[in-house]
Amino acid sequence: MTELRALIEALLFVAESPLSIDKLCEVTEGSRSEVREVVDGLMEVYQRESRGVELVEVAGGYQFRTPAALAPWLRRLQRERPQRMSRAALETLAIIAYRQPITRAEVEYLRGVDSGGVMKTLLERNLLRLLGKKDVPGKPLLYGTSRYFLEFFGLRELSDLPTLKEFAALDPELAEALPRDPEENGS
Amino acid sequence: MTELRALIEALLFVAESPLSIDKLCEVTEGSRSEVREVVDGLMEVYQRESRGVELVEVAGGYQFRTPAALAPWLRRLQRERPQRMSRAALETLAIIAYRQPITRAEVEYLRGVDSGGVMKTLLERNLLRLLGKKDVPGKPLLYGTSRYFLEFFGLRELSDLPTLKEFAALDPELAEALPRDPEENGS
Amino acid sequence: MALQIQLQNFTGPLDLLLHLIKSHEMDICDIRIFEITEQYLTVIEQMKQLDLDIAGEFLMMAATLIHIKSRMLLPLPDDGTDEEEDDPRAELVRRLLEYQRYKEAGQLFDTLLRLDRDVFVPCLPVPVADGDETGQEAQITASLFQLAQAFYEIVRNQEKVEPFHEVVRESVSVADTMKRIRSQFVNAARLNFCDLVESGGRIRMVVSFLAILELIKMKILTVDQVAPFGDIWLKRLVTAEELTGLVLAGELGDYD
Repeated sequence: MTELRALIEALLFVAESPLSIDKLCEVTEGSRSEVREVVDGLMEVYQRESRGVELVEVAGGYQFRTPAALAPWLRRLQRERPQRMSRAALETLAIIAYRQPITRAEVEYLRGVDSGGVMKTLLERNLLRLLGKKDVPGKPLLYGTSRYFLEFFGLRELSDLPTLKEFAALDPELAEALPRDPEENGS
Repeated sequence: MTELRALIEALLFVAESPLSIDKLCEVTEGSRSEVREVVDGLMEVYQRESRGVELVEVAGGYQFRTPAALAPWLRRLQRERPQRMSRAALETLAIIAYRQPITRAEVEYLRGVDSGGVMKTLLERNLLRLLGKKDVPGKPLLYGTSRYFLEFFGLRELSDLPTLKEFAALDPELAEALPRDPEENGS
Repeated sequence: MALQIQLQNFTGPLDLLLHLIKSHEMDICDIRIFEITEQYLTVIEQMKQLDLDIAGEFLMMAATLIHIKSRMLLPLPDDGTDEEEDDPRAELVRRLLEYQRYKEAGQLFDTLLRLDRDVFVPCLPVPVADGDETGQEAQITASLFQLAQAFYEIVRNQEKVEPFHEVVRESVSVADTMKRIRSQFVNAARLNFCDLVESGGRIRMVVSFLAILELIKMKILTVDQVAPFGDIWLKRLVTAEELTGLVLAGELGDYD
């Protein structure tokens, strides 16, 4: 019984969505009454001990959830958790890093979409900086990466960026898609 | 104290990756000693009661994980089979883990075979990371293991790696040519 | 001795060599080079006869073995230099020992408790952020690999797309794209917007965007963006079963 209990507890913790009694019976090969007893027992224990999680019945199943009272603290963790950089930002940053100094129009040509918003955010985040104006009609602004950019990616200098050639060489099949450099050597 | 305990328990349950004592102090505004006491207490309780989850120290922090004994049952919930790791991938990962920072050419010398494809897959699976460039002609990229690598294999830190069979005396040249301290880099 | 050897079972020539040494009960530090070279070449020859591709590394090792063998035939210079240094096998032995060490380490790694295979991490719903956030910007992360990868893909797509730019005009229908998106949502409740929008030309991008809008209008999907800078997520509002049963516009007509 303790084994079934540990198993059901584990299942309820790792499942992505609430688990019904039926589902629990199916996975544990336990009888309905056993399973129900364990679930009721777990609900009761977690309730009584005023813990960091409680077992609740929801959407036709059971799921562990954090008590509502703790939500403000948990959101704090959520807020501080670094978010993965969006693909648009990553693409824009990559183009600017490898092709600087570069104008917004050039970035947009390469990406095929408007990039003004992303570039503005990257500037605000201090990953980009303005490098002056390009000497062509309209004098568009030139963008490049900042010192903080180097720090962010743990680079000592810009030339530490992986070269495309080396990157492509990781994938022998894809390497063929890149323009060949006559000096290139295999290894 | 019970409140802090419930909060820390909840934080550890909702966090996506292991939380360090520092992080827990920051979010809970608790003192180091309080937080540590709660964490130790939680570890002890979950251990003793042979529960569905246990609190373990991993990748520089703490995380709830299911006991290995339950794995065969829990796998039944998985939609996809866990990704297999080929022997080539394990071998490559081992070399990089023990010899980091290391270049691709060095990995290939040790394995005797082209390893670009394997290394790219490991990078994509976030088990490896780029560590900049080696200060030798050609400036090749340097590779090392990521923080996720520790999580993936349940290691507290790199020095937790199983010790290699020693026979360093037999290859003084290699030992000199390649840095061999696995602790050399943190995250 | 009938050797049933498949090169693809070996991670490389060192792996194969190690296997031959073990199966002939030799000491790595004192390889019987003539015997092992012969064995190695036999394996390669068998593979050739079966017309199988042999990776260059295996052939290179064959050359190395033959080279060592020929040097073994030469008399050792009798000038009192260190015997170890002059042993033509020394370098190979060193590599084999080193390789064996990592091969074993790799096997050991396989026995460690692995995430999502041996141990699992709880998956609890996180309380959703309320409206009045402090406006404080979330930290962002990205790896150097991801940055290089992003640029690499752009360059690659440019080269793939540009030459055909004016020649081929693909017809991509909104209905087909909706079907594609629908099938992606059968196994996932939530997907990243960027992953749904097809790359490879403006038309494809626009069409997938239209398809997504259509699905949102039909209340099948909903949009969610946590932070101003963050990814845009699309969530399925119906169950996977409902989704599969759904008949999309245009689907009745062109069904067989």
